[in-house]
Formats: sequence, C-alpha cells, structure tokens
Amino acid sequence: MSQSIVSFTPLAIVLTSALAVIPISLSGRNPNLRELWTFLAGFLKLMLLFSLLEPVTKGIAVQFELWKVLPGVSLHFSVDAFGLLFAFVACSLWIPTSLYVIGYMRGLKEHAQTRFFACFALALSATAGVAFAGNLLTLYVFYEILSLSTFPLVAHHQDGEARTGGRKYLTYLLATSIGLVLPAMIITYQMTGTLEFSSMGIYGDTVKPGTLLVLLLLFLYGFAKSGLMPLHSWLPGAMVAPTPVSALLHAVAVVKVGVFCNLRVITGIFGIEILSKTYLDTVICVIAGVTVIVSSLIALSQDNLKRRLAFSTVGQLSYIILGAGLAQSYAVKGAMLHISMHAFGKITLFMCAGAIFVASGKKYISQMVGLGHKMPFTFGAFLIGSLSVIGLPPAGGFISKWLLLKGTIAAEHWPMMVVLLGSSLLNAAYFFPIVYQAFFGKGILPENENVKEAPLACTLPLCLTAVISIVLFVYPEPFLTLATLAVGE
Amino acid sequence: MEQQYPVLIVIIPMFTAMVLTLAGWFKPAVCQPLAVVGLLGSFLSAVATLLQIGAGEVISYRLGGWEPPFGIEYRVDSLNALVLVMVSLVALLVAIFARKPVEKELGNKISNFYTLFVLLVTGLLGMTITGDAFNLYVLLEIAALTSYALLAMGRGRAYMATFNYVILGTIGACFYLLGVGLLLIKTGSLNMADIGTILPKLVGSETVLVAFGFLMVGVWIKMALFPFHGWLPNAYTYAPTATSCLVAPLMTKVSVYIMLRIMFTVYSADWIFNVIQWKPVVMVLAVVAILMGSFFALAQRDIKRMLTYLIVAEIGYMVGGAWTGTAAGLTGTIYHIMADGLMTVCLFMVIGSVVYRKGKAHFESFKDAFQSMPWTMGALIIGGLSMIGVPPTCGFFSKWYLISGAYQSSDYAFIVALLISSLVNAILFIRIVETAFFSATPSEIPDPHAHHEVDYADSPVSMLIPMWVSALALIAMGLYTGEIVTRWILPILPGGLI
Amino acid sequence: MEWLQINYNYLLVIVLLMIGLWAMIGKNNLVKKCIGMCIFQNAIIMFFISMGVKAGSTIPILNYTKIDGVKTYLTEASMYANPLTQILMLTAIVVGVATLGMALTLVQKIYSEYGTCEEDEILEKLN
Amino acid sequence: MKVLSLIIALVMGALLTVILDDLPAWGDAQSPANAHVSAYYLENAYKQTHVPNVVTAVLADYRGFDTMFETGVVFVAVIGIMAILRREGVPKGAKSRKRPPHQPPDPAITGVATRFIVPFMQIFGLYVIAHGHYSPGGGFQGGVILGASVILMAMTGELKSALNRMSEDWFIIMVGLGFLIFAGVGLACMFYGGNFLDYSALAPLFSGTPQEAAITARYHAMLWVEIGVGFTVMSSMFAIYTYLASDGWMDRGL
Amino acid sequence: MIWPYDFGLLLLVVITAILALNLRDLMGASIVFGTYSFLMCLLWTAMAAVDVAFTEAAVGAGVSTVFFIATAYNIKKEAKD
Repeated sequence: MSQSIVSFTPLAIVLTSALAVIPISLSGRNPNLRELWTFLAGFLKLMLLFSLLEPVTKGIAVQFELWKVLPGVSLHFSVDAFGLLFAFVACSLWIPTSLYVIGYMRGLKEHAQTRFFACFALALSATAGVAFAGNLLTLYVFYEILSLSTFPLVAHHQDGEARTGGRKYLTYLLATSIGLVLPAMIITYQMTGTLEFSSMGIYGDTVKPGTLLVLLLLFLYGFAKSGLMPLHSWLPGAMVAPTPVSALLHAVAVVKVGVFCNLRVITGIFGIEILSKTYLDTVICVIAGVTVIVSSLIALSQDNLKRRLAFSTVGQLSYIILGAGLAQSYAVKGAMLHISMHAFGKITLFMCAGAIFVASGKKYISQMVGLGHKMPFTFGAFLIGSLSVIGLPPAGGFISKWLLLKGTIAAEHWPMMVVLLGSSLLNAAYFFPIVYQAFFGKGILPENENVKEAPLACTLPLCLTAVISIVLFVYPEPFLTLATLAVGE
Repeated sequence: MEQQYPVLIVIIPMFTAMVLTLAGWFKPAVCQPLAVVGLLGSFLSAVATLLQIGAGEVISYRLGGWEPPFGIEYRVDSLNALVLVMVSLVALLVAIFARKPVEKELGNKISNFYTLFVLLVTGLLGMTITGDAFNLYVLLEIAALTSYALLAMGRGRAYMATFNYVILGTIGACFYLLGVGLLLIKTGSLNMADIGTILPKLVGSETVLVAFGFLMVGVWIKMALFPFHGWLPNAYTYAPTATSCLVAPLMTKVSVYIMLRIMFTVYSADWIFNVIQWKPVVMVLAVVAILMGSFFALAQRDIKRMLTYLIVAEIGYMVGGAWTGTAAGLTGTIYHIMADGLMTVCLFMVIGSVVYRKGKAHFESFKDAFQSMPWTMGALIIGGLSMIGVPPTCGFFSKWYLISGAYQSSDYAFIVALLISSLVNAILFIRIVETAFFSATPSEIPDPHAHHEVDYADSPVSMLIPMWVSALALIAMGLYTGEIVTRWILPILPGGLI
Repeated sequence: MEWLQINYNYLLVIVLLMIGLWAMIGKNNLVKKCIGMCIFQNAIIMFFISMGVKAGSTIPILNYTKIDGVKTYLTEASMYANPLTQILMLTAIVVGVATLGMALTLVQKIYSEYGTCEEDEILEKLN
Repeated sequence: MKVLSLIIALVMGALLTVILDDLPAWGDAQSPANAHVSAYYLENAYKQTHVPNVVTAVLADYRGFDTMFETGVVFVAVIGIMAILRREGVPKGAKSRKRPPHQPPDPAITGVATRFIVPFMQIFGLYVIAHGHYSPGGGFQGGVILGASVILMAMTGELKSALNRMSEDWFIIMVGLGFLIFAGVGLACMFYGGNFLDYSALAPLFSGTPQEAAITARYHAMLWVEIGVGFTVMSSMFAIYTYLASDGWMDRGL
Repeated sequence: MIWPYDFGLLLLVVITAILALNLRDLMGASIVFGTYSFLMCLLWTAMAAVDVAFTEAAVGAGVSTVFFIATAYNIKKEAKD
C-alpha cells in the first residue's frame, strides 16, 4: 500500500463485540436484553466497517499499532482490501446467524445460553482481529483466541460425544498452531527479523528453496482450521455442536479464518513471485487439488446431512487455497471472492439443516424424503444454497468459480482445471439428490406427515442469506471491487 | 538511605522472623499480618533497588564496610534485581494467600509456620543477592533447613519424602561447598567476581574443571534436574498447601539463578562453550528432563502431583536455554525464571484453594468447579494458557526466546522437546478445564439458567486476590516483554555468547 | 611412598568422602544415613582445614614480643595457619549439627509413623 | 541401590584423586589459598580490630555476616524441629505427662556428680565466650558448653529439673534474643550511618581519636556479637536436645 | 608435624568411621561416632586449627553424639546393616 492513515476504527471494530461480552454475561437473567446487546454490537460493528470502506477503496491502508511486545514486533492492525472483504463477510453474517441462534436456542430450550452468546461474541471479535492483523504475531494471537473461544461452543452439549468432539477440535487446533506455526514463525523472525506482511514477501532471494518448502508446509498445515487433508478430521468431529455453531464454524468464523491465514501467509509472507519462481505454487495446488477431490468423494458417501455439508466445506476451502496456489491474478481474485460467496451459500445450507432438525428432528438425508412440500421455503433456500456452492447461476458461487477457471486457463494449469470441473460435478452429485428427494421423492415417513416450517426466527435468516447469494450473482460489485483492489490491479 | 536498599531486602524479613518468634510464641494471631508487612517491606526495597540500577551497571554493597575480596559483598545487577523482585513478590502473594489454609491445616503451629516461611524467603533473597560464594552456601543451608521443616509439616508420607530431600539436599550443598573449596585452593578468594578475574589465568587446570563439575552437580541436585529429580515430586506433593505454594515456585528458580551466576560470573561463557565440551551432555539432560517431566505429568490423577512433574519439565527449559550458549537462549532462561515463578505460584494457589474447598485435588474434585468457584477457575485458565504458551501471556514469550536460541545454536532436539511439552501441557489443561467446565450433562441441568442455582462456594477473598494478582501479572509481564528484555536483560548478557 | 607422604591428608579426605557418600545413599538404616551425612560433612571440613595448613606455622593467634615494655604483635602471615578456612569450617560445623538435628527429628517422626527406620520396610509399608 | 551408591562414591573418589597432583603441595605457605585473602587478615586484623585471635576477628567482623546467618541456621533448626516434633496438646512451656510415667534411672551418683560438674562447666563456658578475643573459643564454643551443662542436667536427672531452670518459654525467647542481639548490633551500625554490621560506625559511642574509637568500637561490638551467639547456641542446643530426647512430649530426658 | 603419628591417627579415623557405620547396635554406633569426631578434633589441633578443633570437640563429639544417643534411645531397634 502506498500511503496509510492511523485510526482507532480497527481497534474499535475488534473491541465492539469483545466488550459486548460483559453486558451479555451480566444480563444473563433477561434473555431479551441479552440478545438486544448482541444485535447492537453487530450493527455497530457493521457501521464501523462501512466507515472504513471509503479510505480502503482509495487504496489507503488503515493502520493502528496496539502494543509493542518484542523489539521489532508489535501487535498492530492494518486494514487492506482483503482484510476488509473478509471482515465484511464475517460481520454481515453475524447478524442473521445470531437471529437464527435465538430461534434455534429458544426452539430447543438449550441450556447455558448466556455462555453461548458470550463466546459467540468473543469469537467474532477474534475473527475481526485476524482479518485486520498487520503482522504474523497479531494473526497468531487472534487465531489462538478464536480457537479457545469457540471451544465452549463446540462442546456445548456437554455429553460424552460433544466432549470428545470438543477435545478433538481443541487438540487439533492448538497442537498444529503451537507445533507447526510457532516454530515456523520464530524461524522466519530469526531469518528475516520481521513478521510484517508485504506483497513482495519477506524472505528475499537468500533463503534456499528447501527451507522455503519446509516453512510453507509448516504454515499450510499449521493453520489447521483450513481443513487441508489429512488435518481435516476435526471438522466433521466438530459437527456435534449445535447447528448455528456449525454454521458459524463453517461459514463465518473458523474455517474461513484458517483459509484467510493461509492466503495471508502465501501472499504476504512468501509472496506470489517467490512461490512461482521456486515452483512451490505447484505444491500448494497439488495438496489443495487432492483435498478437493477426496473430500468430495467422501461427502458423496455421507448420509448425515451435516457431515455431508462438512466434507463439502473441506472441499470448498481447498478451492480457495488452490486459487491462491495458481499464483495468477484472476485465480487469486476468484479465491478471495469465493470466501464470501461460499460463506453465504454454505451458511444457508447449514441453517436449512438446522431448520429441518428443529422442525422435524431429522438428521439423516434418507429420512428427508418428501419434506420439501412440508417446508418449501427451507428447501427452496437449500436449493439456492447448493447452487451457489456448486457454482451454477443464478447464484453468487458461479462468479468466483468462473474466475478460478479463468485463472487456471490463464495459468495454463490444465490438470487443475480438470480438478475444478470434476469436483463441481461431484458437488452437484451430492447436493441435487437431497433436493430432488425432498420435492419429488415418494414415500414420505409417517412421522413427517404433520411437519411445518421451523419458527420464523429460523426461517427468516436462511431465506435472507439465500436471497443475498442470488443478489451477489446479479450485483457482486462490493466484494468484487475489494477483491480486485486486494489483488492490486 | 538509598544505598541501604540492597541490605534492607534481606534484613527486613530476617528481623520480621525474630519478632515473629517472640510475638508468635505468645500470640499466634499477630503472625500473618506481621509476615505480610515484613515481606511487603522487602518487596518495596527490591523494587527500589531494581529502579536504581541503570543499564548494565552494578550496585556493590559492602557488609561490615570491608572492601570486597576481604569482606562480604552484595553485588546487585539487573539480573539478580529481577529475580529479587520476583521472589519477594511471590513470597508476598503467598503470605497473603496462606492465612486461611494455614489456619485450617496447621492450626497450632501457626507461629512456627510463619517464622520458617519468612526465614525461607530471607534465605532465598540472600542467595540471590550475595556476591560471596561461601555466604551463598550459608544462606543455601538456611533456605534448605527451613524448607525441610516446612515440607515436613505436611505429616504422614511427608516425613519420608522430606528425609530423602534432606539427604539429597545435603549432598547437593556439600558438593557445592566442595566446589567452592577447590576454587578457594586455586584462587584464594571467595568473592565470585574476584574469582572470576583470577580464573582466566588458570586455564587448563583440572582442579578448576572438577570444581565446576561439583558446583554444577550440586546446583542440579538442588534444582532437581533430571536425573537428580527423584526427591521433588513426593516432597512437594505431600507438603501443606501454603508450603508448596511458596517452595515450588521459588526454590528451583533460585537454584537456576545460582547456576547462571556460577556459569557466567565465576566462570565465563567463553570457557564453558569453547574450552570444555559439556554442552551436548547437558542438552541431553535438559531434553530428557522436559520429555520425562511432561509424560509423567500425563500419568497423574492428582493435579498437585501433576504440577510437580511439570516443574521438573520447566527446569529442563531453563537449563537447556542457558546451555544453548546463545544470547537469545539465555534471555529466554532469565525471562523464564520470572515467568515460571509467577505461573507456578498462580497454579499452585489455584490448586491450593481447590484443596481448601474440596479437600483434595483429584480430577474428580474439579467437577462443576466452574459453577461453584468461577473466579478460581478463571485464574486456572490464565495460568494454564501461560503454561501452554498462548500469547499474550508471558509463557509464550519465554518459549519464543528459548526456541530462537535453540534455533541459532541448531539444537533441534531441544526445540522439539519444548514443543512436545507445550502440547502435553495443552492436553493436561484441556482435560482439567473440561472436567471443570462441562462435567454436568444437560440432563443433569434442569433449566436453561441452571448455573445460577449451583451452590456458589468460591475461595475466600484473601485467597482470590493474590491468585488474581499473579494471573494478571502473567499477562502484564507478557505485554511488557519488550521493555523487560531491552531494559534489564540484554545489558547484562555476558560476552562470548553467539 | 613419597607421593603418599605428600598427599596422605587429601587421600584421607577422599576416603572419608567416599565412605560418607556411600553411606548416605547406600545404607538402609536411616540413622546410619545420618551418620554417613556427618562423616561426609566432616570430610569436607577436613579438606578445608588441610588446605589451610602451612608447614612450620602455629595457631592463628598472634604472638607478641615486648620491645622495651611495649607489646608489639607479630603479623607475619607465614607464621600462622590460615584463619580463613578455619572460620568457614566453624560455620560449616554448626550448619552440620543443625542439619543433623533436623534429620534425626525426621527419623524419629518416621519411626513413630511406621514403627521402623529401615528404608526397605518403610517403602513396602508405603505401598 | 548399594551398588549404585558404591559406583557413585568411587567415581567421585577417582575424580578427586586425579586432581591431587594439580593441588598445591600440602602445607605450602605460598599456595593461593594461604596467600591472597587470608594473608591480608593475618597482617591487618590486629591493626584494625585489636583482637589478637585472628579467627575471632574474622569470624565476628570481616565475615560477621556469615556468622550472623550461622546463628540464623541454629535458630532455624530450633524452630523447625519444634514445628515438626512438638506434640499437640503439650501446653506451652509446661511439662505435662501424656505418656505413662517412666522411672528415671536412680540419679544418686550421676545426679550428685552432675551437681558438682555443672557450675564449673558453666563458668568455663562463660570464660570461653568472654575470652574468645585472646584465646581459642568464642560464642559458639562457649554457647555449646553452656548448653551441654544444661543437657547434662536433663540427662542425669529428670528433664523436669532442667526445664525448671530453663523452661520452654525461656529458651524460645533466648534463641530469638541472641539472634536479635547480633542483628541489633548490625542495625545500630546502620542507625549510626554506616553499612550493616560496620562496627566502626559505632565510634561516636567511644572515646579517643576517630581511629582508636573505631577500633574500640569493633572490639566491643565483637564482644556483644559473641554474647548474642552464645545465647542462641546455648538455648538452641538444649532445645533441640529436649525435643529429640522426649520425642516431642516434653516430659523426660533419657 | 611427625607424620607417622599423624598417619596412625588417620588410620584410626577411617577405622572408627567404618565401625560407626557397620555396628548394628545404634547406641554403640553413636558412641563410636563420638570417638570418630574426637579423633577428628585431635587431627585438627595437630593442624593448628584450634578453634575448629574446639568447636568440633564441643559440637561434634559432644552435642551431635548426644543427639544420636537421644534418637537411638527413642528408637529401641537394632539396625539391619
């Protein structure tokens, strides 16, 4: 970035929801007041984000140095287009999600709702922190905070299964971040003396390709939130969480943070040029491509709806990393765009799954035959969501995938193009049957006869997100411009 | 007055101890307040001393007014000033914390307890501040004797554990004394700095080498480095709560400090890393200590015992860091001396208050602890995060420096050991937090707001305050790492390091 | 023999050190361990004292001569044995007896706990 | 275990034997240990303190700080042993009988002999303390002798007879008091503007030219210090013996 | 000093030390230990360390022995080794 201004806004954005924790936990006895706080914080955050839009689109980085920890390293925020894009996705999805949470939680009379909302808010500010992180240390700090604050959400049910899932979740994330990212970060600091992101990469030409390869692998797998195989299995494991949490995990906060970190490292620490010079981009592509195909294949075989969605998430995330790996401006732009597109699509799908569960108590796809007539809105939204994830018009997903394809063609990475197309077919293959069965399938289960739509609080948000993902197809500019800026054309 | 601060640090608690004996023998109730006042005094003078010291300068205080090699001298540079502040702070916190547990556990020995407590602190402070090798031995023995007594007050199995500690501790102290003797016979001096100036003329003398061996082994026994760690877990586990809160954080750390003194003030970094080739051996010891401590900790069901094994592992951190022979590694060690002191005291206080409430510190006693004693568990979480090494707690930064040092001297085994141990810590604390957080299944909880009805029995305020002071100190220290390192640690790093 | 004549003091020290250490670690009876402890400390004291010996010197209490009725003390360093090591060892002796007291106290406590002071018996009582 | 200990001992022995030839010859007056610091003491001790017994001078003045903590060690031992060994329910300072009373050995002979010896022992102990400046001895030795005299009483007669002369209250107070005297002298030096334990700062209390006054101050301060040490050691030896012998019941000597 | 005399003393010291460690009767061991300390203090007098010898005579041969005796008296048992 050429010039930059110093402003408290990034800090304010991070702090809004973090501070919201206090009133939320204080007003635990009065649910309405509690959720009022949640929404206030959400809207405030969004307003602040919009205030950042104007300078960033002018190509000005908004800086704020929070604290000097080590000589040469400080906790500081620096908002660029990519970060802003991600922050927008996260914050704009927070509001519908929490609306949905209310519906879901009250619908099922969940326990410890206050704890839930508090951690929810904390997780969101951690996400914002990751989005605005100006250097690797800051990124790492907020990454850890996110892992810790989402742990209570994952283990929310507190029964044996939930505990196992939660333990798996936290162990995977902490183990990888401490075991892989920390040494990589320290080695980087020792070699270069800095951790600041720069589009040129910070290693320079002195570092040997072998070292670079090791560091790259450490980073890629270290941010295990991005669910690269073989470090993906925490993701299905975390499916024990209540549905809104899975929605949050898979669409908004956690996995996207993982991917975001990977992109940051690839573009900001290594730098596209060095990668393509040392052919490391191919490594990334291979890892991501394999993950894409394998996860899609596994998804085909799942009958539990949420598990199937989870594996589809694993695949979609690797699209994003793949895009970055192609080291080509279209593809990178597509990757960044895919973060938002997939977010809207996938959150719709999860909300649908949750709504189905609330309304009919069904988890398994085989039991959803004919439910489409009983709850048309839900399944309509489900259709749109799956379209978006597969990447077909008229849904936003189409644009990002299109950009990715253009990238592969421009980079003349034919195998990758094959991967993309093939996996899209696979996506179609594991989404459409659900919808088809729901609408035209014969032999509806007897206990499903008198199922109605889920409560409004559940249905409204998912329709909302579905509509948004269609709107994004017609009018992708806000995200598109940001992505374009981020790629820097 | 200003030039008297160094000696005040030591003699204030010493006088407090005497007053405690005389007053406490007739009126035990006055003991704890007196102890707190005395330790506060010594803490304040320690801070004053620290602030007096500019970058890299040394305050020399002549006891009895005789000039150094002939009289005993106190040498304060920012290294021991930092340790002094840490020790006196921890002691102060524990003294405040101790009130209720002591009343509960050692009802009719209160005055004895506080006298020994304050004398132990005196010994540790004296060891830290003195510049005279033999004076160090005497204070070492004071600290040792008091800790024997304090540990043995735990009754039952504590006696045998303490007896083993007495035997091993005496061996350690005697080895130290023997090493000092060998140095004396070659140099004719007892003042560490003076010896340090004479030794370079004696290159190639086996006596000096053997003396170094005896000094090191002696100190290692005292700090329970693998393979001399046998006495530690039992001795600390069966001790009374307040005792283990005081002894566990301080004893080992001060011994580490002494090791640094011997290595870099008496001997020189150049001699240690270029003349003699011990580094590989010691690194192996450190690595084994870390791994072994971590894995034994995994096997424990009693949290207090688990922590004692973690202490063994932490010793491995510090020894390894110091022996990497890099500036970064040594920085990490010095920083970790303080960080670990604070973490350990925080965690032990948490365990102490759980024991105070629930009787013992098994996993079972942590069930539902989050509902019944939320504040205590909050402190536990912060301490645990620091143990795991999650920023911005100070545990993260000590690991940062240690790993950097190991990377520079390419001791990759040490790096791996560090990472493994922090993973093990992660697993351990996840287990505890899980039991404390999610032990109740929804079925057991009648209504959404159940946790408001669960009986709230958090530890008394007199225990919560020091606990939280230490917990917050962890975070504050982490945030001020840059300050501490650049202002106080970097200026005193000896030459001859990578 | 020559070598022996020069070094017999140090040799004694070494022998005693070995005996003491062996007893402290290897003996089974706790009281014996304590005796070993004392022997060990004594050996170290012996070491310090013999390092302070000067051939043909006297005790470190100054002699004086009367020079026309005025006491003048002779302060010729080589006349007297080394006082420094002796002072150190005075301290060491007292430290030793204090430690011994502590150790014996524990032995008595252990005895009243387990009815024996043989290490192996105690260990099998413990588990 | 036995084998292990043997091995360790042998290794240590071997290590030390190796360096024998590197050590200065036994009795060499010029060895560094005898030259560097100790020579200074021998040459200047009398000039600076007027105490011909160099050992006492160094013990109580040059390295007085060590000696103070040495007293501290004894002090610690008493408190520690008391904390561990003293039984609950034994009232403070009293001599209750928790255990079945046992018949002490008939004290006829030993008792009488003790009554003869003890006064002489005590006078000798006091002499050793007081005369430490000029002859071997000083606070520790005298203190131990005094303590031994009381212990003798406790051994031959009943502990009671000894405790009547020096009850628990008393020896606890005296242990603290002796230490307090020593440290108090040091503190007084600080109040007179010197460093801790810098006796020469007490010069204003004494007559004569500044140098002489300083020397006299050192001389007298040392005497006080020795007395303090004597107090502590005497009472602590008896205290430790009492607790050890009666196994914490405070009811009988051997 | 006369070194054969000294040498004999040294031998005695070692013998008493080993004896003190190997007597089964604790009371006897304590007494022998007292002897050991006393021989030690003789040695030190010979080495012109009067103060130390004095202290050792009082503390080592005197009080420590008494402590040992006190303990041995309370522990009415023979040692196994």
